[in-house]
Amino acid sequence: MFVIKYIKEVWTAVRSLLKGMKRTLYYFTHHKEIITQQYPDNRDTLVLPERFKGEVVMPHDENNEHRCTGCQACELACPNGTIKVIFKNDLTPEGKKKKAIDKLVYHLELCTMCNLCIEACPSDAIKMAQTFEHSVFDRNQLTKILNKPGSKIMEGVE
Amino acid sequence: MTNEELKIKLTELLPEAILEDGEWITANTTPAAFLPFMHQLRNDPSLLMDYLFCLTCIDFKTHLTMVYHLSSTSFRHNMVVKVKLDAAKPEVETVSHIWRTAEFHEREVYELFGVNFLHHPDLRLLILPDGWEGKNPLRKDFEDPINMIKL
Amino acid sequence: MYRETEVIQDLATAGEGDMVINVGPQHPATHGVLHLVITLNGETIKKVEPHLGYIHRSIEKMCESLSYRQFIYVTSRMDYLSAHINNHACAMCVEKGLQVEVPPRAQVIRVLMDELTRIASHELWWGAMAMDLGAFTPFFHAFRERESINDIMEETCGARLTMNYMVPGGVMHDLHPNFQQRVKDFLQLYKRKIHEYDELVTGNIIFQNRMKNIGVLKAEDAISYGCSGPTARGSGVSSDIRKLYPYEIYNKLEFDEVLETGCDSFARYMVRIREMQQSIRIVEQLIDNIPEGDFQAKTKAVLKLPKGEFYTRVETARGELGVYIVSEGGTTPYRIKFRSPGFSNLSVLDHIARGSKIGDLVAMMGTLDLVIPDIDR
Amino acid sequence: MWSFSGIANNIHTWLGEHFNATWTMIIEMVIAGVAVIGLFALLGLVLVIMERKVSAWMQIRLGPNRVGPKGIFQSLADTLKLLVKEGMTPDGADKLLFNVAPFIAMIVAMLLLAPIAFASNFQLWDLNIGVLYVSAVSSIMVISILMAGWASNNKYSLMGAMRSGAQIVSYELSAGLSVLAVVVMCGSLQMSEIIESQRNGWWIFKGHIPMLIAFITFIIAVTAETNRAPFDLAEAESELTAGFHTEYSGMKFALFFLAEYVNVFIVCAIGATLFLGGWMPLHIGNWEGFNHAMDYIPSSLWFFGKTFFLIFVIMWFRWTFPRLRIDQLLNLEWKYLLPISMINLLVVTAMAILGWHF
Repeated sequence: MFVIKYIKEVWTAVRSLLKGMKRTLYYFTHHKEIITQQYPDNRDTLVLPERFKGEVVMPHDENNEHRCTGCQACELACPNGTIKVIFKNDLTPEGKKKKAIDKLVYHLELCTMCNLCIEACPSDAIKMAQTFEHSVFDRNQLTKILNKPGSKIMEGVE
Repeated sequence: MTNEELKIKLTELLPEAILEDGEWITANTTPAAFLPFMHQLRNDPSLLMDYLFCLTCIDFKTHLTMVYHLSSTSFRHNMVVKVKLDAAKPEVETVSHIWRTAEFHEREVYELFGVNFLHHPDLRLLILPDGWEGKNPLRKDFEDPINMIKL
Repeated sequence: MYRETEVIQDLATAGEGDMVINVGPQHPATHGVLHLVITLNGETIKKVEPHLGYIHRSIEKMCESLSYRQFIYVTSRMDYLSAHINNHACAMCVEKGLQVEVPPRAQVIRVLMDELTRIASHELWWGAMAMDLGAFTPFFHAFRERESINDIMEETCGARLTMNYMVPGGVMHDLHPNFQQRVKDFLQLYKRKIHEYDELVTGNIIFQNRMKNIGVLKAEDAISYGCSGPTARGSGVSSDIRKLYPYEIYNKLEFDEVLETGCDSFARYMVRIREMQQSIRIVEQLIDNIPEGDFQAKTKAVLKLPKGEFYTRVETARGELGVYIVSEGGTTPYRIKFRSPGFSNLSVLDHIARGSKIGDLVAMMGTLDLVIPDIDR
Repeated sequence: MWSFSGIANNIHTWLGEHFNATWTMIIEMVIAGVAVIGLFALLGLVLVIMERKVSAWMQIRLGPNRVGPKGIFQSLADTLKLLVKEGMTPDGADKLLFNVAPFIAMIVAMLLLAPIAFASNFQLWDLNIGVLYVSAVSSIMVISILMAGWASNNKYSLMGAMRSGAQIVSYELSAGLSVLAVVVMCGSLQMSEIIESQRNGWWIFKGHIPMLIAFITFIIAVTAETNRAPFDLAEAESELTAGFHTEYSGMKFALFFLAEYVNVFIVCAIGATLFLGGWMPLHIGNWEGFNHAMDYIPSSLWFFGKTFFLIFVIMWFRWTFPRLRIDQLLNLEWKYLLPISMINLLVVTAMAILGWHF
């Protein structure tokens, strides 16, 4: 009795080990199951989902116009002080002074990609881009000005 | 036990405690009456508050308030106990021998708020490094000119 | 943190033939910057003393200066493996103060995301647990399933780890059109691979011998130490907030609270393995029944909570997370306290580790499923 | 036909024609030494890349695939890196012991290569106590580990070394007993005779179940003796960071690393020699045609094939199983393996006396 129990014990133990070995052997011989992505090599085919939060950008149309009114909603919404809006005074065609953005400064190094600024923006002037390779050698390059030089606000955006 | 029943029971136990309604019954007590009250809460057969799920402190500038969230794993009722402490010399009896979890939480409160827990078995800094004794980061009047990041 | 004076003190209290050894803050078994000072006699542990603070960011203080919309993103950085659930707790607490009704669609989305996060978290735990015991292969196998969840998250929420998807009043975006299909694909993958978990780890005789009757945590100790989640449920303590104090739509769902009465490491292990299946069950119930409607309730641009105190409890992958907001009526919380599950679960380590071997300590830390930023906050 | 023994004989005749006997001896020794070192380096490179590939495929990864075609030069690049790295000696370390330990590990591994027959008639030193020599010399290995652990002045290293000491000393017993099973069967300690006795069939087939048990015990014991997972308690990276070689870096670490792999090769070579017939091709009873066909495969290929199969098995263990705990490890030895192999040895002795084998 004791011997049978002992042998049974050893057998179940060995069987459990063999089961595991069978599983690893299966993967050893089935290379199709490999899921590694060879990242820098597959850059061309790499597709990121359109909602991926990589960095904040300000889309401009072909006339170099953006939709930012300078309402500072994004600046207020940002938890880290990532966005700073700097104003200038523009002249409207009628000759009146009008407040417009000079620079929309964006500190990528402070940004946590929380998407709150995009949510806060009333005129959809900024959006998240899908870039993610942000490393640079100089930290200053991470401070970006989102509006392009010479750009102005689109017609009809208030 | 529902909140109403709990309220009646608590009035029996501690007449001088001020009870507040809310999602959970809140019992306000004083440092002097605190420890016997907590013992009763833990051991009374109709209460059996054996699960201390949150222990924290709030700095109201004029005074500190210790907040104990209690629950019973047998009856599933919850309640809150609050103790008002003097801001200049905050002292309260430890409850770590009633609920073991309080030992860690009290150490945390000790260093972040400077509350002195009397008879605590091992009241040392848990999180902060050397040289932070006496400086209590979560107090409202705390100023750290070196490590503070101003945006 | 560990102070120089304590080194001398520890050496002085150590007995004849004892050895004081530092595990961490940089150590492969602590999964982060946890620092344990262990007093050893040979291989036997006499005392374990955790020292914290190496990744303490004082999130509670930070939140005091952030508005009710802003502070939620910080909480993803606490228990980063159940980021959704942390955000959920915070959003719920703010909603409680604002008395906002969350639309049914948002509720379902939130629960779906919570359960997917729970699965992903347990997957990672399973792999890391096996790696603590010296088996490397399961770690990579676990990542295969976890990765597909992360891809789903990336598509809908825009990030893989720190999503900041839950906002007061609902969720930030609607579900991605592909979401349902991809979740179904994941469920298929999971069902095809789940038996491998048993073959590789659970059934393995070495693993079972390493886990059974190790790190015994009795039910009354689990309660006294404030343990929650799988750690408490492994000791037979019913502590699933989803069942006891249901939030969102959990009271309408069919799932079981997983309880094991073994009280040892293996019981805690089995709780998590079985909990994954319960989460799969919840996801299966919901994935075809997402109601149409708004994904976000209308809220004001600037949120102001009335004066008062608000406490919400949710069940994260590690246990009970409590969010306690004290409001003075302003736009920022006056005081915020996160009752993190890991902090209480860690405090029990000394109690269960005494008298066992150093190899078991690693296994026990694995079954407690410690996430250090959650403990330090 | 091309063979190792042919090359060796050619060199020997050529040297005999040009030098006197003493010089021939000296030059042959130098050649042998260089060959051993070369083999060492080669084995290190091959086994490291093999281990990495095996582990990668079992873990549904690709493994190294950048350096050279399919990544075969990866371990060469790693060696280069280790060579140019600074070999640090910690401040509190016992300098002499600390620096000597890796070399002892190396020397032991080198000494062990001597009695191994790589092909038919190709052996460095066919001494008549070959098996005894191997089990005796391999015991020195533990000294280098203890030395490294003690001299590092690191608690983790010391614990790793102590674990390793307990482990190697215990597992030597069952390894020795299972080796004895073969020795009892063929009645000789000499490697060449053991191989010769397997001309009509390998011991694992000839010796019925007791020999199979001896073989399994041997594999388990040598896995433990070489500190390989699931018995890698001396290193146990999740518990002791790196065990006895925590403080080693650069080439000194590489020597330990190399010695570990060469030890694996050696124990597998010995296992192949004792149980699987060494360089002896697979012969089955009276199947003349089959046996003849098998003889056409070069003997060196047979030897390395068997050895690498065993190495693969040991690697397979490593990438499948969790680690044992120290008390379980000793339990396994003293409560299971040792009694089993002792009884098994008795059975084998009875079989040998009664002639119950082919």
